[in-house]
Amino acid sequence: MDLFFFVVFAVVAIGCGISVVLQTHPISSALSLVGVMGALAVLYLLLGAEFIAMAQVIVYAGAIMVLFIFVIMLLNSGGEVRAGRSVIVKVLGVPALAGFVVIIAWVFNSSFSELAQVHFGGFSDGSARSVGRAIFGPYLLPFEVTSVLILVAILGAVVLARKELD
Amino acid sequence: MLQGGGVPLSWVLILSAILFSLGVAGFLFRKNIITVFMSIELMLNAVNLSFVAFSYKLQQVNGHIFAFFVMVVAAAEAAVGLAIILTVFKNRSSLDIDDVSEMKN
Amino acid sequence: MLYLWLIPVLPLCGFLVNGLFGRKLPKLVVSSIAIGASLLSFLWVLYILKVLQPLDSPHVERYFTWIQSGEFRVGADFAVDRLTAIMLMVITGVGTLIHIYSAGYMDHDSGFARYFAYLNLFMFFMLTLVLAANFLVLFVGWEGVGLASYLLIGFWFDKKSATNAGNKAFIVNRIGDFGFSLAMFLIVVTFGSLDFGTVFDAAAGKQQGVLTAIALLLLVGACGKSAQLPLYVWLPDAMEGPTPVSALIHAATMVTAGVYMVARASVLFVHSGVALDVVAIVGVLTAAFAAIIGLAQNDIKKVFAYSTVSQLGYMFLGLGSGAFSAGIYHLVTHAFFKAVLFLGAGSVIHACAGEQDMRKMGGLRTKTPITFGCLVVAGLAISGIPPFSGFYSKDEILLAALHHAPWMYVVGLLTALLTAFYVFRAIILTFFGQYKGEGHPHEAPMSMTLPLVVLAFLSFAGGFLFDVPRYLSQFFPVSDASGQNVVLQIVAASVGAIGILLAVAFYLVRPGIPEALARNLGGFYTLVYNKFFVDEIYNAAIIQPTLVGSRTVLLKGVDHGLLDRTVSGTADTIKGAGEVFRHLQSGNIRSYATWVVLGSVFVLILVGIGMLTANGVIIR
Amino acid sequence: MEFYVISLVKIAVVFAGFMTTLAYLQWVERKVIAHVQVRVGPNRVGPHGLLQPMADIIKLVTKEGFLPSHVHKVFYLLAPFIAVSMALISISIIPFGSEIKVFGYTTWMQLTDLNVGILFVLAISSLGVYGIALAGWSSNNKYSLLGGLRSSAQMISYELPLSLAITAPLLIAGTLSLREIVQSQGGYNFGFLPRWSVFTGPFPQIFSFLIFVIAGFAETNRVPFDLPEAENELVAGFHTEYSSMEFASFFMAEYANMITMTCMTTILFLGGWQPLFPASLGSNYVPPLLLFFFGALLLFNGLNPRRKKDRLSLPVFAVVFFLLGLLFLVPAVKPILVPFFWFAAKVGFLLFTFIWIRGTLPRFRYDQLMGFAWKFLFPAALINLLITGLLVALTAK
Repeated sequence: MDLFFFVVFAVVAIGCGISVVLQTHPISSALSLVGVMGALAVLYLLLGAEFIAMAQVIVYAGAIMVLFIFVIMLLNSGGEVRAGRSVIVKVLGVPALAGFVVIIAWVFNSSFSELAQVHFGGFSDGSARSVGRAIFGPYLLPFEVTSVLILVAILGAVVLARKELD
Repeated sequence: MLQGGGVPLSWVLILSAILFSLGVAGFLFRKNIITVFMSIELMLNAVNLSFVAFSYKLQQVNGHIFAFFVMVVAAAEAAVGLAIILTVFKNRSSLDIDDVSEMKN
Repeated sequence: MLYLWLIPVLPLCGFLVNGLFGRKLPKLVVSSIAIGASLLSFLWVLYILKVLQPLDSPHVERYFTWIQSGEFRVGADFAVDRLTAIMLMVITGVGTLIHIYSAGYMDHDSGFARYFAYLNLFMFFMLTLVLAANFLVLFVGWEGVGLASYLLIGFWFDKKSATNAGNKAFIVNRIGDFGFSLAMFLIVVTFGSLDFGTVFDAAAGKQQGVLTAIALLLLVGACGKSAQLPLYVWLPDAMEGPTPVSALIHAATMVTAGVYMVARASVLFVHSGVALDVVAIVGVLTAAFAAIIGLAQNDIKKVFAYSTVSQLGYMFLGLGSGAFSAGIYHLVTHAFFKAVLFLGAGSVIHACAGEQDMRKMGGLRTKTPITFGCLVVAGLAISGIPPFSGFYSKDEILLAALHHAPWMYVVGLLTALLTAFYVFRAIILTFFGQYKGEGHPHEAPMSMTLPLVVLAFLSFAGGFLFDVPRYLSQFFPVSDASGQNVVLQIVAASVGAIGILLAVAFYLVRPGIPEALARNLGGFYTLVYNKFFVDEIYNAAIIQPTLVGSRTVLLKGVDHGLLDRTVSGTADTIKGAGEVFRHLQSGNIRSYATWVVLGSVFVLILVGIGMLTANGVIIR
Repeated sequence: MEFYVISLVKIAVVFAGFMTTLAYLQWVERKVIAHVQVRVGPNRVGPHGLLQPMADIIKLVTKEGFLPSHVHKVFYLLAPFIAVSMALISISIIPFGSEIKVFGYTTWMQLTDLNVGILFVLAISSLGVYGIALAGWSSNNKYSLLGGLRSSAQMISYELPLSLAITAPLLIAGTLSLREIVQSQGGYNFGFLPRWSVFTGPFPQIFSFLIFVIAGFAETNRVPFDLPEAENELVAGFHTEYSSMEFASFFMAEYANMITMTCMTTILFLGGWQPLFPASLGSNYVPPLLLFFFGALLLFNGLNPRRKKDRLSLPVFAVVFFLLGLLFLVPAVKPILVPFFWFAAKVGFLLFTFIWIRGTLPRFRYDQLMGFAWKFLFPAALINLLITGLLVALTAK
């Protein structure tokens, strides 16, 4: 059962990921990305990360990607022209990536014994309660710092947006 | 090899690797700033997946925390980055990443 | 938890408030904040001591780990034992009184808020110093008081001499602090900890050489802070600061930090007998030396400064001769009467509109009666006339000195004589005869006279009110000669009396004598008058060589020759490399990304190879 | 196996009930608005227009699905689907009542209970934005685009006060599972005052209740926040181009969102299925009595009717009501129906408020809307959260 779910959603994720890269129109890429995120959220549930799964949907799909789609709609620039890429990218990029995937797959396969199996419910500590305890316990300082980061980000966004007004 | 219909952890990690390299590919091959940006988000997601997978492997919640922080950072990044993209588009009505090359002599 | 941290933090708050907003606030608010802060911490001290009765074992509070590396841990820990208790009482009590005094003294000064901010800052660091439960925290306070004293000596920074004096104090103290830090390193190496408790418990086991080294290095620090030979030179110049500062920092509290530290580390000193002797010798020499110089000074504050130095020498003598409690005892009483002397001098100067030269004063007896009375009391106290406080402590010290080494006892007696002499010389020159200066001297305001009176009373009664030696008896092993020796007491008292009488004879009855003396032993007089040319000697022997050396060797040789050449050479190399590598800088983000990817793939390949060699499995 | 069967049955029941509610909610709305505006409202199809919804559905389904030439087809067709599905999903975790026994099977009147239920609802509702945004954009029409941008901006802005308002009662309940939240609101203070989080807790959640409801209005794009379909400015907003079934699905989505929102309000603030006063004071007899009363009323009106056909229809309704009331007295079904009645009563009241306000209030201006969200609701929710958290922390054992 777990395997079935995993395979299904892994395929979905990869498919959407590919279409993120291949779609010419930003909106399509954005929606495919949302698809990836949804699939990942399900996989998180499979891995017992309820809170993270929900946060994934709320934050990524619900907030960040909506922002993206917003901007895309506002600018409403059509699909991109496929032309002129830097030589290095063309020559080295693809083989490098292929090599990357292959090698890392091999590394993982050989370094993680087959015994390490993932079952649904195999990890029950991902509830909002335990995550919260962790965040407000050992990780309190980083958490506060990120809040500062967010504040800075907000200010920056406001400033940038204000600039275009006048 | 797959007793009990379980999923080998390595598969999850490989999935995250594939997604990551897809993100890299997008970053390399796309010219539209927004798409490039989205590819970065894709990479972040892939990393999150491996975080969560490892915290399943280690039976600790810490990985989740890292994923959480990654999301927060991604949110901040998206806010600022999109604002920048907006201004860029205002200044030179184009989203082609190669047009933004004043710094290049 | 008794919130020990409140004691230092209260003044700190005062410092922050006054330092940040003082300029905006009216003077009344500023002064009341500062005074209130130190008064509150005084009350808090009282409360804590009342709770901790009878304080047989030290009360330690650990707040947080400051430094942690492996086994070695330094915490921000405070501790209170009887020794600390005494210091706390003196610092906060006298400190509060001097705060009140300052409110009157500095009233017309423009830097009112700044002054009180510094004063509170000093209180904070001093309290940290005495509360510290390990050497490092003590060192923090140690450096902090150094800073505060620097700021306050150079308080009137528009006066060149003041800033110079501040720098001098700071630099001279550096030497001492250097010794102190070396001592701390040695302690860490030897004991693996800086906590007083652990160090002192383990001290017995260590061999003598190391302990001696540690103790001597500590002594160097103490000499710097407590103005002992040969590092005393900064203290007289420190009189450039406002007089209350001289009273608080350079007489009552900070300069006694060295004494406190030696007493605190008494275990180490005792275990290495040599160090203890060195302490005694340094002390007695300083005492005599400073006293002699004090004879010939005409600046009233300078006189008292040198007497401070010599009294500190006395304390060291007490410590060195094994009577630590006696040293602390003298520390307490000295805090009282020396504070009075300085504050009195302050109000005299206040009365004479900033005049400090005694030869231009005189006849103030009628004009400033209260000051006069207080100064006389303090004078009697410092001369060791029973039953004034100075008598008891001095007597204890002399007793210990006698048992330790008779010649020290003799020198101590002579010093006592001289002390009595020059103190009363100062008093007489100031208050008797007729007024030689211009302007209309007037008694100081209430806010200044009140602390004077209180402190005067303390310096009268302090001796038999607080029997410090008995309070510390279980803390320091009382030296075998604790029994009151009537003969010695009479001797000591009479010596003081003789000194006073001499002063009266010289300057009141037959004012001709001093000039005659000065003429007869002219060479010696000039020598003394110029403070044995110590500053000049230092200047010639240390400062000039240093300057010259750094100008020639360091600047020309090392800096220009070596460093610059290396730096520019590196720069050239890098430039050359840049010429090669700048072609990677295509300015195309995605080509950069490609390089990154290639790099990571390369790393991955390495990992893979590593795994092949490690046949297969990394994580299980 | 049994589990799957039960779940399927439950799904069927809930879905059917929900769909009917949707259809009739719209009928109710038209009726209520009509009476607010002193009209009669739909009364042709069936008695009192009771069959109007059916007629509408048939009309919408049988209409030609017209696809404009200038739209982005995929997204144009995807949008209504997203909208309606996101609106319907969150029903699956809403507890309509307490645990029940049917034919020996014990189960909950709830499809499933997630222990991150609230987050789930938030996530789904935040996904609902896509439907509208896509619809607005893919219609390739400036009115639609503006409407879509507006409404998605509005929904995102109002997500924050909404979430913050949710957080406060969560602090009191101490759980994210909807079922446990409702259970935590059981019991009564002083024997009669229910422990709903509006009334009790260390800090009564009345403010967050109001904030939540207001934000709910905005989330569902209802008057006074219905700028997306501000007729006088942008025709029909994001669904200008849509017709037939697609249009219907947007319509459904709006009403489904309304119901979800009211259900959430009930669960979070009004104690879900918990009765208004304890059974010891006879709360179990409220539903039958109410039904009997209305039945009697109908009967009376039926006996001396204002219009001719009422002579027939009203007594029939009366009989139906009486039967329902009797049903409430049957001990076998009583434990099933009574909690559900209370839940439904609260939801119904809230829905009525929605409609009522639509009949009453004028529309905001866009900048006013945003200003209201960011300058008033958001800080207010924050302060409320702060106070609540403080009190909870202080009163915690």
